[in-house]
Amino acid sequence: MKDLRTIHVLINGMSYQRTIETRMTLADFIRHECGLTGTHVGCEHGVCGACTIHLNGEAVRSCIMFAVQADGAEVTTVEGLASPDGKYHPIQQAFKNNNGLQCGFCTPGMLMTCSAFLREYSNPSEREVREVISGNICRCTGYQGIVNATLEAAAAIRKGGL
Amino acid sequence: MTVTFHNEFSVAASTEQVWAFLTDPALAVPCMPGAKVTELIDKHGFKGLVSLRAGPVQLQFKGEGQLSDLDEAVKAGSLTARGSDGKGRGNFSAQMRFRMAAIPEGTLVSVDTDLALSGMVAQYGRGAGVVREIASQLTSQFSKTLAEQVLLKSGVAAVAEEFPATGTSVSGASDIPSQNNAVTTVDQPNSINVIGLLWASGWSALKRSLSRLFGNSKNS
Amino acid sequence: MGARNVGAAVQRLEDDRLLRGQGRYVDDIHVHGELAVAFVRSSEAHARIISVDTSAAVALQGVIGVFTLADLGGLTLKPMILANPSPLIRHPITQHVLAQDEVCYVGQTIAVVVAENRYVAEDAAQLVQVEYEVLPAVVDARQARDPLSPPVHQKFSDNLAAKVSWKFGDVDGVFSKAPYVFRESYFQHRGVPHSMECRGALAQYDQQADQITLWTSTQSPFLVRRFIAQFLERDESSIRVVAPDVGGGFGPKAAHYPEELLLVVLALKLKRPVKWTEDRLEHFLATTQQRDQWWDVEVACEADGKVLGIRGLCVHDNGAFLPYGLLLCMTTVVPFPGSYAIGSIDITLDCMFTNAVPTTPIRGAGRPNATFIIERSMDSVARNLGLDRTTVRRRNYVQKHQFPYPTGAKLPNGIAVQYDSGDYEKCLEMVLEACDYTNFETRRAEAARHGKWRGLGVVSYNEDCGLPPYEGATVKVLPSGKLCVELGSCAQGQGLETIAAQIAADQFGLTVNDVVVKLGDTNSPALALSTVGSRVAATAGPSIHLAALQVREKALKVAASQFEVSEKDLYIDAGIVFVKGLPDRNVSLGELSKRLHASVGVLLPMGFTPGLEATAYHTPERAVYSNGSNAVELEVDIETGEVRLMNYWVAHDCGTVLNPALVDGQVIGGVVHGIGNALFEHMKYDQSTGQPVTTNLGEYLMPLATEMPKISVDHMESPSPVNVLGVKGAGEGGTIPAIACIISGIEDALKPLGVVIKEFPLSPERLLELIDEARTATAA
Amino acid sequence: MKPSSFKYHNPQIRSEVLALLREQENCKVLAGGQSLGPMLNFRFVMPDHLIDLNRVTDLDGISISDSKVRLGAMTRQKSIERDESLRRLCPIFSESLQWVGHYATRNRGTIGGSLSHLDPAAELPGICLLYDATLRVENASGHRLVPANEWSVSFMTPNLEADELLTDVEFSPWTMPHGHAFVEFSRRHGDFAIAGVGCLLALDRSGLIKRIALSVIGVSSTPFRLTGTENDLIGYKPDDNALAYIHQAIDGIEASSDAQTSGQYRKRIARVLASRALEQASERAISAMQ
Repeated sequence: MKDLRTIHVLINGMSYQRTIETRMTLADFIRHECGLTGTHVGCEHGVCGACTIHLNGEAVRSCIMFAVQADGAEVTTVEGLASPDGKYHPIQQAFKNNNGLQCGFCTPGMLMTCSAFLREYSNPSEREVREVISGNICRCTGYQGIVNATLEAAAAIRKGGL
Repeated sequence: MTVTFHNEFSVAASTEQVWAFLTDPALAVPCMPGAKVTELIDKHGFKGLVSLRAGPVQLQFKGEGQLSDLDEAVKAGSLTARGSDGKGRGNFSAQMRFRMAAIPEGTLVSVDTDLALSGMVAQYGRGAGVVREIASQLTSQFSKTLAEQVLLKSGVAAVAEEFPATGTSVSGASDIPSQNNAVTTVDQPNSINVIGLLWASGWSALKRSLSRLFGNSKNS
Repeated sequence: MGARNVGAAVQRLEDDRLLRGQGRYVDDIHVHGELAVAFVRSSEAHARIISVDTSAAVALQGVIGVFTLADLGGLTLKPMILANPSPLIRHPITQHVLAQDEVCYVGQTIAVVVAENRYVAEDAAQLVQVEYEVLPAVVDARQARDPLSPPVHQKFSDNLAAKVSWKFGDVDGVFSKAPYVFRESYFQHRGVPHSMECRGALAQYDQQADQITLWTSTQSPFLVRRFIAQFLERDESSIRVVAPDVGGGFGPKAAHYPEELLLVVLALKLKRPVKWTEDRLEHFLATTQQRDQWWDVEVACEADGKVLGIRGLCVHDNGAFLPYGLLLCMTTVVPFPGSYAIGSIDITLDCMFTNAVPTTPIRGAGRPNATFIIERSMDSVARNLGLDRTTVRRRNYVQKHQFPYPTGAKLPNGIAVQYDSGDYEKCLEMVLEACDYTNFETRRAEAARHGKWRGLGVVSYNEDCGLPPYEGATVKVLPSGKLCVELGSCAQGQGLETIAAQIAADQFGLTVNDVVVKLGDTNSPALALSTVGSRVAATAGPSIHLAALQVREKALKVAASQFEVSEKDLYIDAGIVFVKGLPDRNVSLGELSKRLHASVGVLLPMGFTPGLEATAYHTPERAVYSNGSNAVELEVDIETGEVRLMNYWVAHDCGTVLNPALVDGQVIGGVVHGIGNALFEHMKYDQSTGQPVTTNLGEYLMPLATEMPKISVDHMESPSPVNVLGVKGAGEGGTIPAIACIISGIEDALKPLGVVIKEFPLSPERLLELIDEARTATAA
Repeated sequence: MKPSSFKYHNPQIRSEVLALLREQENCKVLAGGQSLGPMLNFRFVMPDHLIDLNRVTDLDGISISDSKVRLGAMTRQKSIERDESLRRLCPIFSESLQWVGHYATRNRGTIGGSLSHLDPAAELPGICLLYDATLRVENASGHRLVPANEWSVSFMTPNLEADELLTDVEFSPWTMPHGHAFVEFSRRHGDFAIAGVGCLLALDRSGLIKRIALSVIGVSSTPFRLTGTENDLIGYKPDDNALAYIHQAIDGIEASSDAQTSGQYRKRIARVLASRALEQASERAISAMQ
């Protein structure tokens, strides 16, 4: 009595067609059906933000969405953030420059939240950056490196664009 | 999490009538909203079901109850019940001690309840408030229905009068201060044993308001 | 050839893979035929198990098996191995991998489901019917200590797990003579670890090779292997434990858990790989926590604030079992007297069982608790004698000229406690200058004019870290010319790969990008213990250095014989050995490595053993002592009880700084962890039923970016004489003083109201209660 | 923490939704899912049928016409937050949305979801109360209109039948010059409100209260409006006396306590927030008249 659906999702420009149970979360689909394990699952109740991805360009929590809801959608995960030639997205470079990560587990969610945000607001204040990442929990860094990195990335984007 | 509360209500019937009703699980249990007896083990022991909703959360507890310490002379006794959610989301155990006294209006029944919850249902801290609310709504509804049923059973037509419950507290970490909580903004319960209510008049008219108590809210 | 890497803010080797989503955490690893595991956990804090009915679960499609302890049988029937046994433990009790007949905390494992995927496994777990006889539960350690308390374990008549004592000096003499003795009672609560990656394990059994491989999210692969081998009565060589990328540790992942062990048991039983990925709810219910301590403390001092002695009793909530022995308790008492030259100490700690999740150390272990008591005591002395807080501290510091300073205490292993090096007063001066202490009162007055209650917190701490006895290291020059460092030690975000590469590269004039670092694998040639207690940089670090030196010496010897010169005439740069003054006479390390690997029929260079590699151990007898001072500036909204943190300053001394960027990261992250403990994180249990009532991240409040202040870190370097690098630990030094600092700042802000704070965490609601109490007290 | 199995439906048109609601037992409607998602993962909620509204075409959208604002139930919080004309007419919507969840959750969360989930601490139900909004509820055989002040039945329980769907919210913005304020207190940014107070306020030339609306969230088991108090305040100055009167009303609330926060504290905070809201709204009301 499994409720199965065949879905088709474009992830990082690659198309994935799978037949899955409709109760499968989008996060589990991305990680275990598509093997893109860069997207992490930290709380499964929509608080920690580790599972944040881009759904049709918007930052969303993939642990509280169902894969079937993404049928026909475009998804970007952390693996798709750098350009195809491997060049870092400015936010990745800025995280490296500012020690924006330690254990690296919250990092993909942070990167996806911040990259979506910077596309909408390229000149944020420190307060605005802190508010945006308040939906992503990091136990290692104390956030300071992440805030500095996001501000640096914003400046880089304003200068050079993406 | 434990909730303890006290409430009183009067029934326009003799203590004997109320006693006879209250100490017969087959009659008394269905007065609890959403409760029904599935099996009578003996005169005072039974198995049953209670289903209730707390906002969007729907639970069905399966369990058993036992009337004990029945003292017909002073019209006092207690009911012990425990059960667990069929889907493993938690357990409850309840101790209800009741006493009856003859008053001019008929019989005054006072009930002291200790309710303990465990498992997931007890582990949602923000739920502590609603557990108290629901528990007191249930007891108050129980007393109302019971009063009605006693009258229907004894063929007398009169109205039961509800006295406000006088004390409610949740102990321990969910440290809720005692406060008067005169229930209830609500008319009637939703998940309720139909058999228990078939005698009651205007069932269908009640339905809409019934369904609101624990809510069939579907959107999120 | 000077150090080019050590001391520089070298960028991390770890980052590239983590930034690209190429990290490899346990749940990212898949092996063919892998099955998913879910647990049936106790819903009761204390109960006797009457029956467990698994029939409905077994019948569910997609379920491979459902097991209770009885179903597993054999070796599995005995309790788990006790880590860190001690004669002080009165009841050395550990869990069974699955409960036998009694459950003693909500979340204890009762049965295990193995299924084709986690979804089905959870469906089945829901179908397992457990019938309990509920027993009285106790979750308050003070109540557990009451002779009339219900037992936490039915088999024990009392709940005292152990009594720990830390005593030296003439305590009674000092207290009888002291002109002033101040008494206070304190409550401390430290919460749940919450590494962002929960625990997880993947166990595989290769029947033909009779070889077990366990990938587990641990801080202690070697210890996990040791415990599994002992438990299963197997030879350690048949077990490989790997800690891949680990998403944060913070202490609890150093312990060995029933789930981890059970996975190996299941892999052996089913002959199929099994994986368990702990979810956040399980992390709340089953990953070891740190919780409550109640203290009664007396401080004896002179009129000038010179402290003569501290004595007191700590009632410590250890939870239902002792999986980790008394380490958490010991680290609560051993830090006394902290940064101060106090000659007489007498601390007793009663370690109580309670019907709550077992406790083990979390970032700082008991040190933040001890520091809270010591620093609150210093503030109490200042308050009661009307002295400045910094004056009292200056008067009591261990002075620079006193190092190495023996405190007078002896550790259980007989070694005398001796602070190695430092300049505690200098660190205070640094932080006071950073926070512009002298002008604070002007700022306070200015804020007051706008109706704001501003305060400044100032505290100091020191910390025993780099704990003995060893973490080994192997350094190799590969035939490719690349340098390879292999450690048994593992990392959870500290940047160990980077500092290992920095230390090794410096011996060969290489950069960190010329170094390959391998961590966290019991197949490593170098033995290791555990990444805890801020110890790896100070133990593995020197081992790496020693191994690199040996490799360097051998390279020079071989080159010297080749060029027929003395080693003194050689130098190494960029991985090439040169003859001084004759730059074209040179040989690369890769070339030397190839020769030392030789081949059949080709002889080794005369008189040399094969390979260009070495394994070395730095084996200190003593800990090293980091220290520092912190300050915070904050404002309290006395209408709501909200505390707004504005600026936080750290002066930190961890000896030689290997990489300032990484040390800053450790310290700042540690401070925020401490702020969480001080203001937000509270793991609440219902007192009557023992039910945990904050089991999601919406109700258990971890620090978020929006509430955190700007944190500035200054470094001071007092190299440790204990190791060749002069390095000390930095992983916990942010957390240890932070709680005391925040509380001291809040108390300072409310000084005009006479509020005294003796507890944390401090919720806004609780803070308002304290303000009300102080106001009624002054009114009366 | 994986959801139990259910039959998933993703209808394209409203009538299919209503038909499913009529035919199927134990349905749950999925809107933004930012509250329902976690409850499904925790298995607090275990529906037999999950009806996803995200592909229904005619439930979304903000329309503003002849002094009426209509918000489709599936309008995302993000859209409401950023809609320029709505911000001009009713800035309190985007202001209060700053307190709703987090950046990423507002991309999915909807107004219909907030109203139907009806968390006592939710902001949008409190704002709808301020505007005396009308909620349109449909089932397969028709529709009914529910005034905002009749929407909340009890804890997380809206005035909605098993076969009914909330389709849109309609209200009239205040046309007269007025001030607004939404103030909230929570432990951390984006947390469940311990208390929140919304205020709309219009003053006459002499600075007396011409019209006022006050709503309180987070304090009791449902959001509510201080209607009686409001009426009594008409014609008075928004000063300390008015405030004392509002505080009295707040003291009368039956506040809910939970593991974290006592009802007494919630009320205490609500008093403070009411003061701050009235002050800010007054200032804005005055400048609105200039």
